[in-house]
Amino acid sequence: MSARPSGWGRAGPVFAGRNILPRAHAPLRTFMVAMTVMCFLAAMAAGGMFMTWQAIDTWKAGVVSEATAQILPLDDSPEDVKKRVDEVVRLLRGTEGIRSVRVLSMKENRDLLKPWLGQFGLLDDLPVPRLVAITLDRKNPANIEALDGLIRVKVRGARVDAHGHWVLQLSDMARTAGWLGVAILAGIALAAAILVAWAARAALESNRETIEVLHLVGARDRFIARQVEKRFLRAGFLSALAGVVVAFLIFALLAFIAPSEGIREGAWNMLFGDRQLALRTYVTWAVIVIAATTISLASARTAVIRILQNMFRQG
Amino acid sequence: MSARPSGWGRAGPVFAGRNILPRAHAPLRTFMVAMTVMCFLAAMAAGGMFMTWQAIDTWKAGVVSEATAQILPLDDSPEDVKKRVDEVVRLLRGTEGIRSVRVLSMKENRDLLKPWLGQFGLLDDLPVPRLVAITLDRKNPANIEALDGLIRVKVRGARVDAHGHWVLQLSDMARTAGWLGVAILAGIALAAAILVAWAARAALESNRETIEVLHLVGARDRFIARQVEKRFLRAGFLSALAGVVVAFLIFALLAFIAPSEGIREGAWNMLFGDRQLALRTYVTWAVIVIAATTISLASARTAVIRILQNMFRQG
Amino acid sequence: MIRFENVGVRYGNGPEILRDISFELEEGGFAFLTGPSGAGKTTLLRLMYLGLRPTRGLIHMFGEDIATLPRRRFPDMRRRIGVVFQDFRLLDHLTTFENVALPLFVDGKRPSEYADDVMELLSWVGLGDHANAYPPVLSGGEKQRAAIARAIVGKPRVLLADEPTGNVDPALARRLLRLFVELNRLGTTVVIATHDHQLLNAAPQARIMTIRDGRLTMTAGGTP
Amino acid sequence: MIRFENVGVRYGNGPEILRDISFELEEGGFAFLTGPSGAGKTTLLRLMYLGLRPTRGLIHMFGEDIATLPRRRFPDMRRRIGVVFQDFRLLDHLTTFENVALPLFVDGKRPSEYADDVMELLSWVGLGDHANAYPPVLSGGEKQRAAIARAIVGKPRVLLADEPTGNVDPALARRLLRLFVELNRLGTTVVIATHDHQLLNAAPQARIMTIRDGRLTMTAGGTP
Ligand SMILES: Nc1ncnc2c1ncn2[C@@H]1O[C@H](COP(=O)(O)OP(=O)(O)OP(=O)(O)O)[C@@H](O)[C@H]1O
Ligand SMILES: Nc1ncnc2c1ncn2[C@@H]1O[C@H](COP(=O)(O)OP(=O)(O)OP(=O)(O)O)[C@@H](O)[C@H]1O
Ligand SMILES: [Mg+2]
Ligand SMILES: [Mg+2]
Repeated sequence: MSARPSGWGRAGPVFAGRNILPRAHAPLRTFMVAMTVMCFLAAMAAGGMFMTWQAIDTWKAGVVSEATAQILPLDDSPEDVKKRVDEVVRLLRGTEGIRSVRVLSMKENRDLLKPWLGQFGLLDDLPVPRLVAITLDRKNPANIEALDGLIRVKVRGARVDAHGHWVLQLSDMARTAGWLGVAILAGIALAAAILVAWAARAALESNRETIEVLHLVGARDRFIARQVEKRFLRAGFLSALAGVVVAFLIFALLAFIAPSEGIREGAWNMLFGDRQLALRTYVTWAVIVIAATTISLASARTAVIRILQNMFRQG
Repeated sequence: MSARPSGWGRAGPVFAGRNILPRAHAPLRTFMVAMTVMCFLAAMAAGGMFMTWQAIDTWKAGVVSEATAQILPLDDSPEDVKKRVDEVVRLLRGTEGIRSVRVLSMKENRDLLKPWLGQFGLLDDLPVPRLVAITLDRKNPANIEALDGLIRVKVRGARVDAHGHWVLQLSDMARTAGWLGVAILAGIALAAAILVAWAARAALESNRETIEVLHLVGARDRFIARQVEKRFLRAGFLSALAGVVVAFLIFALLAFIAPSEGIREGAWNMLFGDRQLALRTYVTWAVIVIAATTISLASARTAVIRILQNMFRQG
Repeated sequence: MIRFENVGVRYGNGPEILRDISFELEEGGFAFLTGPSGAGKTTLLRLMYLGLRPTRGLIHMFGEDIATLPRRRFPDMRRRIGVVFQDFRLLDHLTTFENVALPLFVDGKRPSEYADDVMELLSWVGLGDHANAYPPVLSGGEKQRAAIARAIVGKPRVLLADEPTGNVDPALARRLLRLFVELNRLGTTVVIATHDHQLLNAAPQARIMTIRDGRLTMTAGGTP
Repeated sequence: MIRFENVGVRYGNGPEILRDISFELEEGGFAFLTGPSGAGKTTLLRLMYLGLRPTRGLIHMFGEDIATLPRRRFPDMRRRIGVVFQDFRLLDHLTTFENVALPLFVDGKRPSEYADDVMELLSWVGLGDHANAYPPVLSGGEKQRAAIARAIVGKPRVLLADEPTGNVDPALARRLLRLFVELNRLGTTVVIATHDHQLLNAAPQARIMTIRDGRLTMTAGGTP
């Protein structure tokens, strides 16, 4: 009458796997699905947070690694200005820690000033300073202040500026985004913890009958607790791992086929690229799996102890 | 021997609530917790998405609603320039759709130009244009092009610019953030759907014995399905609602005590402020509750039909 | 009323539990079903209450072939059959009263209509004091009596009872048998699977069906 | 061996099921426990297997007062007591073999040590062919025999059997009773709760304890 297949066909009279809790029944499977889904969400949130952080870092690094040299027109003839510009470029090229130097064309200069000076024909006549865009070597950037001192001395009317103003603003933004990511991750982790603890407890509750019978035939509490732990360790760990692996696969897919170059690169760096970034990702994911498994184990263990202690008190 | 309290004390011989599935047992409670947690996450994701969208909109609107009037120094004396600036301000103040007009001080002017013109004492001497910051009325902004034409004609060497360049960039960013929010929401919704469907199925599976007995004493499939639906409609709806209410409370708390003014305002607008925004939020949340309940109902219904059809086939 | 023709049953790929069972039980008949433990008594009863389809053979009940009966007709058929299961099959989350009233409840009757009848029946089987108790706190014999009460509360046209007195004392067993005999006198066809030889002796008019090695033999017996 | 002194039991706020129960059962004794359904036989057995604490009174088993026994000593005590539950309490997800071997398994013994013993016992109770079957597919009598096998497989010093022959035919019941008598001869104290008067007659040396209205009376009987 039961849906269970008729019990013939098992080979030997042994305890399969030597674990005497039911292998898989609906509540345990629900627990496993909950573990998978919640660990998946947590792993996605952590990965997304890291990718956002990294995007901000990249942007920040881009801004930080840029500087500008300005050469004032003073009262020189255009040719003299050009000479001074060439001199600055020569000096910059000879400095360590600078990756590239580029003289902005007159048009670029004008475009940059347009928001403030307007699209007047006048700009052509105004003595605007010439700008040189400098890209620093990110790993070993040149010291901007020293450079500024040098250039000031060597070339009349020239100086070097870092984009310090922007960096400050971006740091603020990055900090906000960072905290937001942590908050999201914390929220999901909390939700996951509640759900997983509950599901583990429920899965165990539905084994109450089995636990009672084990107790009645003389099993020690330690033995029963060990059986429960074995079952939940295995079921919980594998399910949590499955969730994280799915998240990994999705990010891996993003690393290859995301439409945006930035996302592709971010996912790639997070998973396979920069050793430190990848390590951080994998450690966090491992922590998620371990934490989820631990929570479910602890929840199941507490439940089994409560069942054992409340058993046979009265009625 | 069972933990169930001894069965004395119920008053009358009636079917409590006239629903003959167990009121609350572990798998059903797990289903309810799953509904609550997942609907909470989905509601938080939706709310967060709306708040982000709104923040971007506000920012965008801020940029859109700003414009600048420039008055070139030409060859006038400082007094003449001042007169022309006053004339522009007078004209602007007389225009509908402009909320405020502010003449930037010389220092502000210089600060704005600094990144390009450097911190040279020279700026004092350079004939830089005077800037007037214009804030448009968001609801009914003035037509910038018409204004530009007017000002050009009325005041020598003056013009008005919108910050069109930024708007384009921001639109891109907003679109990206929008899609990201939708993707996150979709991911959480999918995870929620899987988990909730599974939990409903499992909760029903654990009622298999009850369903079999009901069938055996002559209950029609329709009757059993209705009992199941009643139970899951109630349990699922209330749990989903609880999750959304918790999300509401968190956003309401944010609206009052968030440390950032922007978040406070965003949460306030989303919940109680702008009628259209609030409507969008509540409709989305209602959709979450309805969708979750529907999914769990459908899942339970499918499961009950499968149980009924597979019953008593053979052995 | 109930007619088996060459019915055979095997579970999965196991041996044939019932082989070539053929018999007919007239309307209003009373039969005991005996045989050693594991002979197939419960299996035979399951065939009769549509709990199992035979591997082969024909089963007619109420003039219909139940092997070809569509599923949607099952509830109607079931409402004419009362069953006492060997393992009781009470619902743990319902009170004894609710368990016993279940067939009436699923039939759409209102508690106010049947409350008195159910309480009277509960008193008759000695469960008057336990109407509000849940099955997990009932004694073995009390559960069995609740199962019996549930089976007969709807005044079924066929009553199938599987070992209905295994957990009660002889005096109570005779009292319960009287209930079955009374029901039979009102027209219900009764089949009782039992090991209790004293019960067999207490209803001498009944036919006795014996299963042994998968085959059924039947004493002539007399209808009342 | 087992000594009750003024033991009383009530469930929750219900009436007192057992009142002032006092008796002593010597080591190696054999007793039947009878009484009408719902009298409190199962309740009395639960007291003996530590399944229920008495509301009042003293219970000594193996020379210890079990009312004050700390929880952690329960498993040791339980391993010396074999119980056949009225509702069997087999684990549905284990095979019959595994169910029967459970007491040995939780005792830390290895399957290779006990496999032969368990199979022999299963054959003795007629379940040799069903060692690999799961309880849900066993017949009522087969489940009962599996429960009996599980209770005696550990050669307990006390055997408590609650209605152990309610679902088997008289011949098999006598065979199972022989098993209990044999065990008793080897030194096990046996208490069997039953309604089966034929079983009572089949073991004339046993003492008979009768519960009625919460009170216990005991025939003298002779130890074997
Ligand atoms: N679902 C099933 N799958 C496989 N075998 C089964 C199933 N149900 C019963 N059996 C087997 O069929 C045989 C007959 O079982 P059945 O329950 O009909 O016996 P029974 O005559 O009622 O015995 P008892 O008097 O012990 O209740 C038994 O050997 C049993 O193991
Ligand atoms: N957990 C419980 N809570 C409340 N009442 C209970 C509980 N268990 C048993 N009872 C009641 O106690 C009384 C004695 O029950 P018990 O099971 O001991 O009877 P019994 O002698 O074994 O009967 P039977 O022969 O029918 O098995 C019964 O009336 C029963 O309803
Ligand atoms: Mg049977
Ligand atoms: Mg009992």
